[in-house]
Amino acid sequence: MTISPLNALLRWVVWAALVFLVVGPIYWVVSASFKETAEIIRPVPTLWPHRVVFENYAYLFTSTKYPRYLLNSLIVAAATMMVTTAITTIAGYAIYRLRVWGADWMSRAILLIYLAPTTLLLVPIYSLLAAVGLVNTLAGLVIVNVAFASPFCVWLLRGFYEAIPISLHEAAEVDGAGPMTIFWRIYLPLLAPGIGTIVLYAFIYSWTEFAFASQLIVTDGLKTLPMGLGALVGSYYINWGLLMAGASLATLPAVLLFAIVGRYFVRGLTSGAVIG
Amino acid sequence: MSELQIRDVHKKYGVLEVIHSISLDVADGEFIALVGPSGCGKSTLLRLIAGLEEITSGEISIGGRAVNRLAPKQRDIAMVFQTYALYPHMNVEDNMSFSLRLAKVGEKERQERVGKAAEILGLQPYLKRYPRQLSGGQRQRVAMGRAIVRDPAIYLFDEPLSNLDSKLRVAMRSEIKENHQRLKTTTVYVTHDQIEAMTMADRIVVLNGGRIEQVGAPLDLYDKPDNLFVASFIGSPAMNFIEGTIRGGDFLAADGTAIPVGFSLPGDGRPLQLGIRPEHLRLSAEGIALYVRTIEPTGAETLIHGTLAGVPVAAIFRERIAAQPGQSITVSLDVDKTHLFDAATSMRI
Amino acid sequence: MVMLEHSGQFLYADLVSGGANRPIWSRKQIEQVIGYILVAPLLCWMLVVLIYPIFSLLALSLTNTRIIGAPASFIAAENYVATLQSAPFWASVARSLVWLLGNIFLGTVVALAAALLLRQSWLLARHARVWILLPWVIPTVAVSVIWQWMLNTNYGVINIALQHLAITSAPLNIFGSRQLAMVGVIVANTWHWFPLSAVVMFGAMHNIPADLYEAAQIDGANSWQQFRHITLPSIEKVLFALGLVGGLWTLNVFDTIYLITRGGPSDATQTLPVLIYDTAFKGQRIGLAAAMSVVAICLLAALATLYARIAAPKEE
Amino acid sequence: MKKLRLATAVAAIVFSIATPSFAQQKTELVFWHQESPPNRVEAYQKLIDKFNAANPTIEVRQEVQDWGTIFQVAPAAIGSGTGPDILMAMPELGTYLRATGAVQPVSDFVKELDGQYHFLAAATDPYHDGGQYWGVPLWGMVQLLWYRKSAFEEAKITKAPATWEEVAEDAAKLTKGGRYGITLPASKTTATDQTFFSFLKTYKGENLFDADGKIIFDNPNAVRAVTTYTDLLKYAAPDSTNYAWGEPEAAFNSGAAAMLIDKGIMLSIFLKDSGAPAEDLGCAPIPEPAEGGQPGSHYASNAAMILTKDPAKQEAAKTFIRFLLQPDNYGPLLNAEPGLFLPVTADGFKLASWLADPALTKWPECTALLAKQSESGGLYGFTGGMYQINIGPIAGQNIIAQVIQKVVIDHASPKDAVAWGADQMRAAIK
Repeated sequence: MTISPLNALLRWVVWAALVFLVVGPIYWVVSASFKETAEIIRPVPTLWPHRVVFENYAYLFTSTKYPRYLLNSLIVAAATMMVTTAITTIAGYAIYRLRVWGADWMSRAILLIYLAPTTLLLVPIYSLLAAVGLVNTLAGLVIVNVAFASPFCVWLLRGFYEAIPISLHEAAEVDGAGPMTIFWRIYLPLLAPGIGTIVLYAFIYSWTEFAFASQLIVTDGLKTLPMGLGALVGSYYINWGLLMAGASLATLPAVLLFAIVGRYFVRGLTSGAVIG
Repeated sequence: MSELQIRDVHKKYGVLEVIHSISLDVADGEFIALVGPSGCGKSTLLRLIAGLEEITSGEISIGGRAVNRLAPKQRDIAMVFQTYALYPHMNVEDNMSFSLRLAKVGEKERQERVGKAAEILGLQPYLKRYPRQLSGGQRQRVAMGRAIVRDPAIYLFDEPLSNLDSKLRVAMRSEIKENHQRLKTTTVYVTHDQIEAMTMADRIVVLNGGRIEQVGAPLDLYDKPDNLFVASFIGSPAMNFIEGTIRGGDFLAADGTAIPVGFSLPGDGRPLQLGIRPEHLRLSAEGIALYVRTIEPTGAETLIHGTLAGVPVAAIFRERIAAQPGQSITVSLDVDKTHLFDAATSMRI
Repeated sequence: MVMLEHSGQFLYADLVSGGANRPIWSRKQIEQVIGYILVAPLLCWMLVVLIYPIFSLLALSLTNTRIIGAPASFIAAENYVATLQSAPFWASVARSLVWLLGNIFLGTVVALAAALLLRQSWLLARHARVWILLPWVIPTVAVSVIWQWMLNTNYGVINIALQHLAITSAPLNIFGSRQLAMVGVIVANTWHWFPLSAVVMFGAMHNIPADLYEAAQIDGANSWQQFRHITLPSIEKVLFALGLVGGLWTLNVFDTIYLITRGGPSDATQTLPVLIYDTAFKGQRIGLAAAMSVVAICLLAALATLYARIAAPKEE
Repeated sequence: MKKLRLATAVAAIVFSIATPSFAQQKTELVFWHQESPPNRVEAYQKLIDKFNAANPTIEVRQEVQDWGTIFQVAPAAIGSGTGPDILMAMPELGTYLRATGAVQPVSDFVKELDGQYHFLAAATDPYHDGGQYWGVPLWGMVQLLWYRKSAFEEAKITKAPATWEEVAEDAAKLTKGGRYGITLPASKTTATDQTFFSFLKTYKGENLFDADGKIIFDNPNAVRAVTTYTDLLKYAAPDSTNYAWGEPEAAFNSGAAAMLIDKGIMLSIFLKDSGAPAEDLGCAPIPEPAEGGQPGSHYASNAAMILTKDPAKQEAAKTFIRFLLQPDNYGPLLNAEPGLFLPVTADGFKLASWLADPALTKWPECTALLAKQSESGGLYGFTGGMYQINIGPIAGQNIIAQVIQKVVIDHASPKDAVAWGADQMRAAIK
């Protein structure tokens, strides 16, 4: 295939547009976080900081509990990720491979959960967690995040399970393995890309979650990053520089995580999963 | 003792009955082939024996022990799958020793048994390789090796050669047979390829529509098929059939051609099928006309497709044939090699 | 117990061996039991954290609760009558539909285009498969800050760029005008979510055998025809599933809209979730908001069913 | 009950054995406020540390909440027993929380402090209902008209406008070359509610309710106020309809707008955010209509509400509040955000510890103006000594702001918009 110069130009233009669309806004915020406030709100914007300042970050770290929020977010996201992965992987095994009675019904019903608007469940879920003393705890937040992240993960897992030939299961049975041994020794290793995908999905879900965190957590020391960022949009006044630094920092860890394992996520989404 | 007994086994999926009352005895050390067209229930029967499916009624026993409700792993069997079902994340050695590890066989014994099986199958150089690094034939050997290390009461093969190219298939065929002769383990072998069944099995079970049509040694089935189905299924090219009736000493075909068969039967006049294998037609100066459509010389013999007595037939001759498509030759039937079936019951007469 | 030492599977062996030949339960039954044990954590989780609250929402909707914890009494279907007769409720249902269609349209177009780009095989495309997901990993709060910031009339970079390029003469008052505000939040939401759809679509396209395209090229199909007759039909199922799940997600989006416009200006972006939130916490009518929620769930279910009926790809 | 008590006693004993002896009688107090900007949190923490050091038997802990979610978080937290012992509330939040039954009356305490420091009536009134005080005001916030002197000079305007008519004239002159004459929020937010209320008050339309609690918002004064406000928006940035807190200030500080109606927070942020010299910032009282007006501004006092039912904790809470109002501490408390938080006592305005802040000493006349404007301030729902427990849903739904939006976005006439708003208010309190 040869590409005509016109097509080559077009290709570059389209790619430039995509890069601009994806990275542009992020660059804009990150670069603003290194500007002085007066420069940020200047009517004629500057493409890069005229004077690079770190005061916004310094202020963020010395005067807010951002490091604490970061830690809380990491704890909640990691716990959500682990629990979600564990319960959806084993449930997927029961539904898609052991074909428990009602499996079809279950796999469909689980997605119907998305019918229920999350905002409406704020009140009843709060009451429920309050009754067992789990409001204002990170554990409570994990419980809610797992519940909301799981349905999509189960759905994602379907393709991965179905991509594993049933004959492997049968061969293992003949070889003398029981259902649990087969799960551990055959499915788990083969599901690795799928599990990688749901691990990241659950992590990102929890990382970006805002509505329940702001309802369930009241203690400053237990807040997560989105809440901390939300709080920077303060009362009667917004410190733009601080807000930009806060937004950049809320983005950074997820970006780093993605830089390291992102390609597994994408590979998982593209190879095993034939969703439908 | 590892004989296999199947008593009046039924299998239903809901209302759909796929196995109708099958009974079969397989002796210790015997090599049995299950053949039949696709959908005949041969694979299902194998899976019932393996315990991968549960029988609806009846009884299966292995080595005198009823295994109806036992899980596959408790039945002391090994199975080779059509797709080989090698564990992609394990190397050859791990694949072969997986069952031993599950059975808590010690490391030393494991290595010994895997080593022995690998030696038999010529797999030693590949023990550390992963399935994706192997050729089709090598994978097939690993699948066999996995079965061999188990030293089970019964081997079950589910069309193990159908994914190989024809040359390899022939080679593997003799290898499996060789192994069986060495190990003398009871074997049930499913295939849709009757040549495979003929060449390998001690006895063949022909299945059709979930029923056993005939059980017997390969040549018995070939020489004395019980019914039209078996007659047409066994043998390649398939047996030729001519519809007609017996009139005196001749077989009167539907188009009026009289074919001398040299015997007469009582109850003349009922509709029959005359069966004759392609190699049992002979060239003769006088006889019945065979209108030639195509000629396929293979060197050793000549295969002719044509029309005889108004029906399409195949014929194999040792001789080279000079005739051209569109011409006719005259043939006669090897009268002691003809088969007669009742057209109504399709049973052998 | 003979099997025990052999298999090392306690549960399994216990269930099976009422004497080696007379097991109590068959293999299938044991699998069922184990299966249910495995699926139980997820099901219980869903039941307790999601299903039960939905039912308590139902109970709440039959009371005149205004504030959590304040005394309230049973008023039967009054809240439902009020909901069904409420003009703002139906207006926000209509806005939710606009929001949904806008997101599905824009999201699908952008994601499809991006997915087609990702399918190219050169270096940039291969790397893009990862970094394209960046907008998705950013917390919604940050997304709202970014877009509010960029679309601001005074110092927003987009408005300034538009004026510099002489596309508009005056700054576009995006979040201050009725029509543009909806467009603005749809753009922001699309930016946040399109990467996930794009990668999923790319995955579906990735699995299309190359020889299909080769055959089509030999048959003389141009790029558009190849897209129309090979790519689209091949990813039809994925598009359908994305439409269903993505649609439900989109309809229930609350934070993006609320953080950017709070449902404004006036009520221009007050979709159902925003209205329900406002009614519950701003208007202090939790009971009424619960009734609205229940009605909303019914509407959503009806919509999803309708969609499944109409848009489901035919199974061969 | 007996069993429960026994269990409690056992638990108490176990607890007291398990904890180090010095902590034995410590009363823990959880203090909630919604002043989330880090500088404010820091200032509070300093005071709290000082208090905790001085009072070894009490341990105060601050927990910062968010104004955006406090209406949903507070009742839920109170209902589940995870709520605070002291909560900083605005009057509307106060009425809202009283419905949960958790708010404790503090009449005697308010009287005691009043005798000592002399509260402004505007500060205490919004917490006075049914013969009881329900909160102790700690600071107030009031608005002024702020302007950029350089812009005025450039447009050859020599004095700050005193009437709304003059504001309109000046705004027209100032609007040119990418600069707007004024910046006003017109979003569906509290920012608009409060800014507009200053107009409403000067037009004598501040009473939303009559003495019987009926809505009387649809009156000619309110229509005039809406007309003025929406007319002025013509000289404001078009996206004012999305301005909440922060944006008007940013527009003013960036030089994109020449006038601003805002709280005293300008004193803390102007220098840093605008990069302009202190002389550039001018301030004036909230203008009045040329005819038939009165001085006025939005004035909101924030009060500490005691939510604990435990008498020991209530006592401890009072000790803490007393501490905050002591002259040494009151200045630093207010200067958590200099200019924004104003004293609520007559004595407070003379307090050296308050006036000493550099942000205030730079603009002494503005500081004095803030104090003066506080006297004529008021708050919707709480004007003329009224206490409307129903104000919560009206404030919560920003109905006043919605009236402005009706005119600006939906092009309704001010009269229709006001009538619509009155209907909404009636529906909200039904």
